Amino acid sequence: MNESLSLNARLYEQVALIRRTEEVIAEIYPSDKIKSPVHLAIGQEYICAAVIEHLKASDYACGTYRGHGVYLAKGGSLNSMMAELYGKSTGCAKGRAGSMHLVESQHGVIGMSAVVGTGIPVAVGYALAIKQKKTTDVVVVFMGDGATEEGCFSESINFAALHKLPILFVCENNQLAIHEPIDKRWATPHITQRVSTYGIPTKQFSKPDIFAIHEYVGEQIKQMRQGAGPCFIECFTHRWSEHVGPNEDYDQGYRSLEAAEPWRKNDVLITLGETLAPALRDSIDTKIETKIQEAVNFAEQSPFPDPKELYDYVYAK
Amino acid sequence: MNESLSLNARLYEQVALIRRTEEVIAEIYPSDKIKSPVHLAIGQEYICAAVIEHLKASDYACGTYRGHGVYLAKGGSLNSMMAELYGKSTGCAKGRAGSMHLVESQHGVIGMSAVVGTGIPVAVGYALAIKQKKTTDVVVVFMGDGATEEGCFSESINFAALHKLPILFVCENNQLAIHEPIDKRWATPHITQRVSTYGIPTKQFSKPDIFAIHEYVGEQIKQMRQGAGPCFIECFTHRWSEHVGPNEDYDQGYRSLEAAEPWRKNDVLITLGETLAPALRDSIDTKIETKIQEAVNFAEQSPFPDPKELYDYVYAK
Amino acid sequence: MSTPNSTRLLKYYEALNEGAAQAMSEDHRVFMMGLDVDDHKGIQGSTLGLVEKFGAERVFTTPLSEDAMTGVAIGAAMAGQRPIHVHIRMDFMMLCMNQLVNIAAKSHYMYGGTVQVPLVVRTMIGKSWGQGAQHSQGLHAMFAHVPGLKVVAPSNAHDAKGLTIQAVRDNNPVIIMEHRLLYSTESYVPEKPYVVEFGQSRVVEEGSDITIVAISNMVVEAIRAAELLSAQGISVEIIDPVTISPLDSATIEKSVDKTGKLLIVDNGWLNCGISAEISARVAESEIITRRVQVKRLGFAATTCPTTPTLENAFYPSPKSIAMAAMNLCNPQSSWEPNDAQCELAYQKQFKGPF
Amino acid sequence: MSTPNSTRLLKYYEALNEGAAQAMSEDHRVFMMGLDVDDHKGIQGSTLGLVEKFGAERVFTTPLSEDAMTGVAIGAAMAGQRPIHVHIRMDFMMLCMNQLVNIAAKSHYMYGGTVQVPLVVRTMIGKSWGQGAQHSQGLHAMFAHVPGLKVVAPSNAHDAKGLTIQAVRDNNPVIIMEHRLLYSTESYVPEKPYVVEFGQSRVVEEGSDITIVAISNMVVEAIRAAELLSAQGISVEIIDPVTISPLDSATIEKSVDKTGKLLIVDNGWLNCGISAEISARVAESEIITRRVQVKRLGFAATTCPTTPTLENAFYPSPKSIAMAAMNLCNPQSSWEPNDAQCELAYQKQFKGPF
Ligand SMILES: Cc1ncc(C[n+]2csc(CCOP(=O)(O)OP(=O)(O)O)c2C)c(N)n1
Ligand SMILES: Cc1ncc(C[n+]2csc(CCOP(=O)(O)OP(=O)(O)O)c2C)c(N)n1
Ligand SMILES: [Mg+2]
Ligand SMILES: [Mg+2]
Repeated sequence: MNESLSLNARLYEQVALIRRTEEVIAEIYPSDKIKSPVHLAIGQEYICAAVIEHLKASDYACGTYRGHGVYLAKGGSLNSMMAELYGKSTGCAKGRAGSMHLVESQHGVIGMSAVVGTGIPVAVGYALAIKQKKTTDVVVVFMGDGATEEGCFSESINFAALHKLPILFVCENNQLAIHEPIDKRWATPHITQRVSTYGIPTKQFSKPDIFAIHEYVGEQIKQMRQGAGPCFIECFTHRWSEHVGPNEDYDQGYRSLEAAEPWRKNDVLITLGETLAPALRDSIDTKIETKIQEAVNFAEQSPFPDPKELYDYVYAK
Repeated sequence: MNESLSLNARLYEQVALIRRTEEVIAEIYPSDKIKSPVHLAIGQEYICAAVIEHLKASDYACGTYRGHGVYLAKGGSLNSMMAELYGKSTGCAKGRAGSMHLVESQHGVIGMSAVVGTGIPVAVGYALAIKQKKTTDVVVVFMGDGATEEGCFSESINFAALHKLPILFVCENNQLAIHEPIDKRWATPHITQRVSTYGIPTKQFSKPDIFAIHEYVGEQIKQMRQGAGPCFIECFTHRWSEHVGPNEDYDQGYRSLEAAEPWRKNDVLITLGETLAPALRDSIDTKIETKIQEAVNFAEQSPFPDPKELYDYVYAK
Repeated sequence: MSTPNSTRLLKYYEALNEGAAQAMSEDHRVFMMGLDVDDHKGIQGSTLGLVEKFGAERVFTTPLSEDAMTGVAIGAAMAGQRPIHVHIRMDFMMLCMNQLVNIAAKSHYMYGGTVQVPLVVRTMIGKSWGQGAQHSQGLHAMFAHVPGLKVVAPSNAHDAKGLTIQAVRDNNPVIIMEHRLLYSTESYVPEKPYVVEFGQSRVVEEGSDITIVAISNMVVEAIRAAELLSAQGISVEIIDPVTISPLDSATIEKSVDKTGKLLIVDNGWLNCGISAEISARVAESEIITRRVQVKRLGFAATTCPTTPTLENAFYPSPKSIAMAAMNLCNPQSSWEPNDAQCELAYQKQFKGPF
Repeated sequence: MSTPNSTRLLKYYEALNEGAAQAMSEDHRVFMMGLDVDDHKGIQGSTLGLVEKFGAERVFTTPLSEDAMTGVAIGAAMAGQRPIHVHIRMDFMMLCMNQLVNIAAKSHYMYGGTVQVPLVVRTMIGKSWGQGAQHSQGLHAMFAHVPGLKVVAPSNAHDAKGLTIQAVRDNNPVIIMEHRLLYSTESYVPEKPYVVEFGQSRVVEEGSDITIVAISNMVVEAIRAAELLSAQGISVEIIDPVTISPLDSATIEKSVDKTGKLLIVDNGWLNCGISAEISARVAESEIITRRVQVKRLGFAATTCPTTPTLENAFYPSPKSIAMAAMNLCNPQSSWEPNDAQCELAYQKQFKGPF
């Protein structure tokens, strides 16, 4: 993240980097070079970009199997991520994780999990460790709407609120779990209200307003660093791609392109880009393309792990 | 339950039967004849008495390891329960369950579990079956305050509300889980408010008002039988005995007798008994003593299971 | 399978689907629940069309709440219904352990025979295309460890249907462990409802030199290995236990008494696995009169890695099976089948990633 | 245990307590959490006084949320702390399986060695006085099945302390399986911190006629059985694996190579249990040169009943162990120890119900 840029430019840079990276992943995907299920977050990137903009290097962020954006926004190396998707030994997990379990400990990227909801309490554990170590770091944990249905979500919120832990819970509510709409899963849409009964600040964002999210989160994280305890936000959003894989799937019948239109028309990449001077925007775009191309080259040229390494890392020494 | 009695007398009879049964269990306990951990609900009986008074034989009730009261109120045989505590083959589970896993299918007593919270979704499953069978039966499931901390509580409420299942959730909030006070476990005391965000009727009873509980539940169950969906009530209450075992334990330092006084002074057994004509009350009391003595005799005289039966009931035929 | 009198070829997922459909047609108490059972992909086709046929009351998705939903299925089963609860991966069943182990497995016994839990749990093992650590586990041993649960593992379409129907009819909790890579495999499947009985190991191929017991899709790999070995003059008897628990070990013991050599190939880890159990049964056998040589193969004792080079080394393959068998039969041999011969069955059929 | 140079007798629960206290003193990152660790009973004494000594920040109870609390402990461990998470019964760990199996066991591997999970989970097996189906399970096999987890089972006070300290120092998730009936047993326990190394089986008693491998409190029962057998002229070698996983089977194999007879007595079910694993290792042993007779004892293949008559038949006892051993050594023998000789150790010491 380039600190000399304006906020708009910094946010744009982040959203654009994530968007373009995932688009390139989708392009490469049919070649079968990426032998990993990929869950793209195209259209949703503005949330992690807005939130993570407030984090220091020593803070933590945890995403899900749909975690490319969180990984990149938190400062994870694009080269290592791309190599990981390719299953190469230069990957962030040396080829053992693929796209679903990204990690980069040096940059505070908490290891992500492909079992829905499991990352939530783990992230709370990081927040507990911060409290015990008495630093001012914070943790942000991202989750889908589906993840909030898992019991561990309620358990985690309660514990974090009880111990006033420095953690921000971010629910990216795209109204879908795979192909199942939210009204087949939630008795009511009142999750934000529900979480507020734990006595913590909460806020719902029903529009893709990156600045509103950015502002609210900034204030909350500042207070969190001073011991205010956890916070929860729910951001309505829209997933452009199929649940897993490189394509769009509005033709599959379980959702309509019409319903998607308000979201697609208000694509943050575009609305945010329009606030920048064209020259600045172009230079950012160009830099991003170069960076992504380098990462692809890096991944392609890196070696696969040697089968002899199979038994490495079963136990830590 | 004697239908010819007045409501007050019926409720008194139920509360007194449960109270006296548990007191007798406590008396016998030091003899080691009851080789089962017993969790007494002395002081809390009025809740299940008030609620279950509305249930028909074909309705269901599920308690916990602290379930003598639920079992008896729902019509479970006292003889079978006492024999079960003694580990006898005439017990309601033929000696395989002890006090913690009471069951009596003929009377709609759902099998109880000693793993906190696990009975909640199981009871919801009964309610789902009722809906599928299209009968007007209902289910009541009892749980402690501690059980609401388990993820399956939130999961169960959501599912029951989503499918409008005929189930009443009753939280007996005695502010304790074993010896741990509620403020070490709950971030806030707003559980009733939280559950109402699932879009179902809820009510909190902060006093031991058996008639208030009885009235509210009656109205709710009536609507439930007509398809209104689930309901949740939270009843503050007080556990007179130690968590497990026959004794009181105010001398153990984790709670005070002073704090207990308001509860013990307003003992429903006494306040309710005072509303009855002394002669009626005496006749109920006498009948209860006889019944309990018969059950103890039955238990004492029943045989233990033959060791050869060990392998019976591993698999259903 | 046991000479099915059918000439109709069906895919494994079609057979699962037909088994469920017939079970639901023949008993109105049967219903199906689970994440995504009613969407347009229908659990890789295995539930497709069921919601149209039986309605949303009997075929419905659930919230992401595996723990409570398992309890709900158990409660419904206790109340007289016959639920089929579907999980798209076995790994996610770790969220259901409390209900399955502490309630489903124990209720009939703990409640003195007064309660039954006729619950079916369908669950799938994933493999390949980077499914990795959390989408690949074969955890049948954990369930087989617990009295009161039954565990079956169809290795072909015929068994997929027959075991499904038997599982629904059984009055106990039954876990059906399916395998993603078997979904597109075909076998002869009768159209009428039929059952594959539990607790009967099947001799898939008769042979005299060595017994190979293989679990789930490892049956397919073992058949390929047996082809390779046959070319080397080694006659393999392949046994598919079909039911992991309760296990019919007598069939295995009889075979081992004949061959004197046993290779067990599991679709899971070895440590405290079903391969250990089979080995232990053989060691305690009252049928076997001779000294037996035993060897186990299964998942490497590591977490499953995503990258192909490591993943290939993680799983048993026709090659590693054949070589292990050869080593038991002829320890001096340095035979190694060539790679072209060893191409895995699934590599032709399965296109990932899920 | 290995001739501990101490003359101080300590009870098992005191040793657990001292081990935790010393581990916490020597490393400020160590903390303890779990239901009731800070109450006046202190997990049967094993955590008593720790909250006074180390404060409520480092010793605290939790909500009844085993699943999330396990995740929290894992996260804290990943972030550099060293949690000890306590469960009063192993049965309740079924609620933690997802976090333990899918996260704790896999993280170091799945994240390519960049993350460590130095988590200790203390858990207790219950027995007797009607604890029954859900307060009695020994589920170590499930954990041993999963690469990445370590499982240890102290059978005496000396090991209780040494394994606790080693578990805290280890950089992996370690499950310490304790036994309620061992809590009041005493052994010599050095005052200074010391470790019992993982992965080393211990020869508890040397003998020549038969090897008995016993797990957890079954070591105590096996010692009593060996006394009975010794009076019959049978010399028993007793081995306590100490570490269930990773298992040191070489020590067992060497003993079996000497005795030719192996009786494995587990504190859990047989099917896919550690007893099966030990038997399988022996069958595949490269150390053993002779034919071996093997027999397993453990929980009956039922749910644990509460009533004493059935419960007695559910568990292995000195009597059933001695008779099984005799049967291996001398199949013709009809010897049966008399009941007075067979009184169980715990019957003298343990007063229930919890
Ligand atoms: C515990 C568990 N159950 C089911 C699945 C299968 N699954 C993978 S992603 C997913 C949907 C999750 O939806 P949500 O949390 O809203 O996240 P989104 O994919 O929409 O970002 C499901 C059900 C899983 N991975 N883990
Ligand atoms: C899952 C689980 N965790 C822990 C325990 C140990 N335990 C038994 S009762 C109990 C307290 C439960 O408190 P609450 O739900 O309020 O019920 P109460 O005993 O007060 O009636 C605990 C923690 C258990 N039995 N099951
Ligand atoms: Mg979603
Ligand atoms: Mg309570």
